[in-house]
Amino acid sequence: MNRSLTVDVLFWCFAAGSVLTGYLVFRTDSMVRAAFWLLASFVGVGAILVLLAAEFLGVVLILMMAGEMLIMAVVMVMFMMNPAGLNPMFMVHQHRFAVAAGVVSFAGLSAVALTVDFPDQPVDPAVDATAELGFELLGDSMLVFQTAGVALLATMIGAIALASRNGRFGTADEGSLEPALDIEELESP
Amino acid sequence: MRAYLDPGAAVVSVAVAMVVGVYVVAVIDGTAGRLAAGAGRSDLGAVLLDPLRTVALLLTQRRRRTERADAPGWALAPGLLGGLAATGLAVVPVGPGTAVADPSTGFVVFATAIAFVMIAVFLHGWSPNSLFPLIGAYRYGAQALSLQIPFLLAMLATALPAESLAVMDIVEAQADLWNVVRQPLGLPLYLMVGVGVSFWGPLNLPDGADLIGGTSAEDAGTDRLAWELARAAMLFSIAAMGAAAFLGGWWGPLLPGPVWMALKTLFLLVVMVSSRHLVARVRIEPFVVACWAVFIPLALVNIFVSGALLL
Amino acid sequence: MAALEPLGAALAVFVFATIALVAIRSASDATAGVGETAPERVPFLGGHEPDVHAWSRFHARYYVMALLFLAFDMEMVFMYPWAVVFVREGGIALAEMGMFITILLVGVLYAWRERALRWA
Amino acid sequence: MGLRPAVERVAARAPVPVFAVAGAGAQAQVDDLLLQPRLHLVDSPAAANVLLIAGSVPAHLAGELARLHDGVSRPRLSLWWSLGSSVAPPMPPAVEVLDADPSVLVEAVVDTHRRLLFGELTSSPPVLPDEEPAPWRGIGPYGQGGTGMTGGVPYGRPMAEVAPDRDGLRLDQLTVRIGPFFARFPTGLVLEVQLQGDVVQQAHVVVAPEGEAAVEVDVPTTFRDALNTPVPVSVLELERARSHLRSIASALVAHQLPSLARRVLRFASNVHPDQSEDVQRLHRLLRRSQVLGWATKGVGPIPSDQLEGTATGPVARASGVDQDERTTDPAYLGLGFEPIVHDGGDARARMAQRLAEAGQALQLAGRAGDRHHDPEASLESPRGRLAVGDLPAQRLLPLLPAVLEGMEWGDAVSTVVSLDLDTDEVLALRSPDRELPVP
Amino acid sequence: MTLEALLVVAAALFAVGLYGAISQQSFVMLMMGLELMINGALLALIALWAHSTGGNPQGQMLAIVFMTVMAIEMALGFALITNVYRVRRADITEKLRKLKG
Repeated sequence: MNRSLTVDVLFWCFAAGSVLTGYLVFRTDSMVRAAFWLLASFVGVGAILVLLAAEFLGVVLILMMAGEMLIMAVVMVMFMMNPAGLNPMFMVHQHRFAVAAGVVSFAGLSAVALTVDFPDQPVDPAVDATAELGFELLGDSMLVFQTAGVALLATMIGAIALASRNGRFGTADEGSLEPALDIEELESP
Repeated sequence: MRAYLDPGAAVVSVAVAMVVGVYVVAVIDGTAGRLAAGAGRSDLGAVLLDPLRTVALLLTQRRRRTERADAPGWALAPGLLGGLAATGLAVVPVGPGTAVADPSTGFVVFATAIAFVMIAVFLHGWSPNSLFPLIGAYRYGAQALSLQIPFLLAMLATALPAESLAVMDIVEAQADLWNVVRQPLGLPLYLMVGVGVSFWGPLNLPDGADLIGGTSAEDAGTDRLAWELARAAMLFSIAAMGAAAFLGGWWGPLLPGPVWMALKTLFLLVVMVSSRHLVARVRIEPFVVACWAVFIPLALVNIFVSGALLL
Repeated sequence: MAALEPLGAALAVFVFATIALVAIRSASDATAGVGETAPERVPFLGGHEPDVHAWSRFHARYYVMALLFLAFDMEMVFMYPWAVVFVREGGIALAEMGMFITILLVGVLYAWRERALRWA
Repeated sequence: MGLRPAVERVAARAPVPVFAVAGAGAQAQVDDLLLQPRLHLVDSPAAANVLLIAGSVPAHLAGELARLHDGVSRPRLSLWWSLGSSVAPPMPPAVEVLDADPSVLVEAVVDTHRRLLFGELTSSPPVLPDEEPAPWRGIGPYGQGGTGMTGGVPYGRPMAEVAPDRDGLRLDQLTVRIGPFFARFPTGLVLEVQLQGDVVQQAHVVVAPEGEAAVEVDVPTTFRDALNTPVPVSVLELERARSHLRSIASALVAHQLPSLARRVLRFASNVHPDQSEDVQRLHRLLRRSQVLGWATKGVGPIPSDQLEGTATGPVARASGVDQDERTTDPAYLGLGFEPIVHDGGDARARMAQRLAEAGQALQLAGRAGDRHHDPEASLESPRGRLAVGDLPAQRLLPLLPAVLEGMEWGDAVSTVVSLDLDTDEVLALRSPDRELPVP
Repeated sequence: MTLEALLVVAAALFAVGLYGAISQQSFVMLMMGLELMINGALLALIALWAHSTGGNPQGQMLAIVFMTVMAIEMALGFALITNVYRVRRADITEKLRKLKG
């Protein structure tokens, strides 16, 4: 098997895999599975990025997503009723509208992709993309880099202040409402 | 051009290395256990053969599943852990220009394999739908999330002198001076975190004794076998990477490179494996705090000091 | 796309090892048989039966630490390319990353001070 | 020769995975099995092939024992090590070993396992009927037994309910009864625990309802004999040292150091009076391994004011309560006995206390000569004051709920282990008639 | 592996994510939809970077920014969910709307 064919086969496997697993996220009852399907979808995209010569970005995307999706699973299990899907459920609203929006956006974006004539300037495979990114980070995009640091700091402080109970302003749930006791009848498929 | 083997040869060589590595882990563990117990050293036969006999025994034990278990998840977890260990091992070069796979982002690939261990362990503990495995799974979540950043940082420091993320280049850059000398903080941090990532000994919190086996409490027969094999393989590949990243890989006088590599890996394995017989289980909550408040700052100090010395 | 082959080899190793261990896992089905009765499937709690499923809205006590991790872990994405060019860029690289990390460490310090790393 | 017989022949020579249940009068013998290289003591029945029932297990644990038996992996057999008990276990065992010699037991276990593998013995069938915990098949909209979002009994069990918690999040609370065969607890101890996540919200000890009868433990031990007959002080003190060392060994197992536990057990089984320096060495070893360090520091603190009029013995002295029956015991007069007291009151202090007392006991045993403890005088057992109808465990168990509240599960286990509860006493407290079957 | 094929795959991921984000009732599932949309956008970005910009490093920089945005979105999203759950005991969007009045 020649090389470009191998790359094509791998690409279509990863592409089909990531779209399929992305769809399965919304079709599984178990929250843990949903999070790990999403992780699989990201892994597929990461692999495609590697095929596209963005080797570092692809691998690092997969690396980052492992931790993020574990946290996703942990948080989903905390805040979803019936997190393991022991009772199958279908918690959706505006379902028809959502399907329509999905189809329309796919059609529209695909049409753009197929009709617009993008410039043909392939990346030079000999260039060390990771080093280029490093120079970019420390050179032209230095401000973006430092801004990201500040944004991350703000996120950390904001997240801690929001999520932990014992802030310096007293407990967070003071004067909180009683739980909504009625569980609405949910739409069945 | 980066070194690599074609897929068939890669699979065979990693499989052989893993089988040997897992067996060596079991033998070291048996020896260290007997030494720590102060028992006689004469039963060499038992040390060498008991691991193989236990494999046979687990093959005769019937597996079981629990009520309403997540069967695919349970099946996948040990496979995933073993696959990650194998991938980690594959990117470690054994000699100049000799590696199963030496991608230019080998370091990141290894880090990714390590990061996915938490997915494997979480899946393994979640799947049986049983209390103790579940607690173990969540505990490993806390442990792995706190360990990951010190781990990545300790490893990253070794990439500074090499100016590359390829493991081969990192070993090449240690021709004159091993990273263990250049960055004395790095190796202890790496080993501590390595023991934690492969949940061994004092950091075996997900499969701990207080959880009567934790994530593997409901495992019987080959379920348990696959999980233990994968765990030992993970320990082995972490030791191999430690030897490459900190102990100069194949560099060494007289002996050929791969032999040096094997000796250094063995040394790190002895250190990591025997921790199981020397140090008590740590408590998860203070450990998480220590990771963030002590180990991350230490790892950063390590990076910046060794970076400043490079300039 | 010069460097795809090594990653291909690593991928092959991953796939093979995963399949091999999944195969080992069911290797005993032939020798030891399969199947169990309902009481044999009960999760072990020391003799008593569980009253409810263990799968529940599990109160992970470290959720605040997890959020901290989400933000702090991003620094690794920046640090990898930085490490590659560090020697070539010299002092400026040290200074810029030092500033970035110092900013992030303030977040960790804040979390530590708020006792957000402890079990909730 | 086919592959399967070959595998079985090799497997027959492996250390046999045993789940051991220590019944009344068998705790020390079961602990010592850790020293047998041909047995592999496991914590979870799924990992075991042999269920070893040692001593006498009271009939009221029949249901739990049956469930434990069914949890053991196939091929499995149960084996009873009588240890002088005449009361057969509530579940008839396949093999009985009457000899108290551990090497005979090991032979029997290995042989049983070998014959099991070779098909000479058949794997014991499940004891409990093959019934789902609740009927669920075909019930509900999906046939899974559940209704709505969280209702019904999907797959036979209901789902957990939410409950308030200290951090203000109302998440699911799991109420579980852990024991009586939980490997880290003494046999018979059942903790009903309310868990949210891995934190114990509430715990209480399940004991038999208060009966009229006082708690009787007839299982003979050196200290229980001393309630009735004069026993040499040197024997008592050696036994005290042994008991403390065993307690430390089980704490070492709970802290994942079984190899060091083997070392301590070997020390305990050969202990003699001129070894108090070895105790010092052991202390250094435990400090280095952090068992007497961050593994137990600050875990399970019991303030001394909680102990007024309740606990005695090492648990109380580790919290700074200067109380020891030996100070008033005439047999100890002139031996230079001074109670050892630690402060801190946490698991580390309790372990250090026992270790120090073990060393002191060895010294006392060396100096005691032919003094005898008078049955009329009050008796300090290794776990505190012992009298007829007044058991140390009876005073220690009520401490658990308050201590365990809000604790992470691993710390909770360390705390229970650090209390060093006596199996015989716990079993007796659990018995409906507050008595143990006479062994 | 043409640019068109890549962009169609990216569009498919984006569309699935959009469907999820609109249709799901619970906050966390909604966030999963958002994540998938960012995933598609990331793929499109790198596809364009590789095929049409000649490997301009700013494209990679933008991808990193995307990842950072994803992490920030998740951290703040989860923190908000925790807070809303604690204060209002609401875990699906409708409940929040109901409780507003």
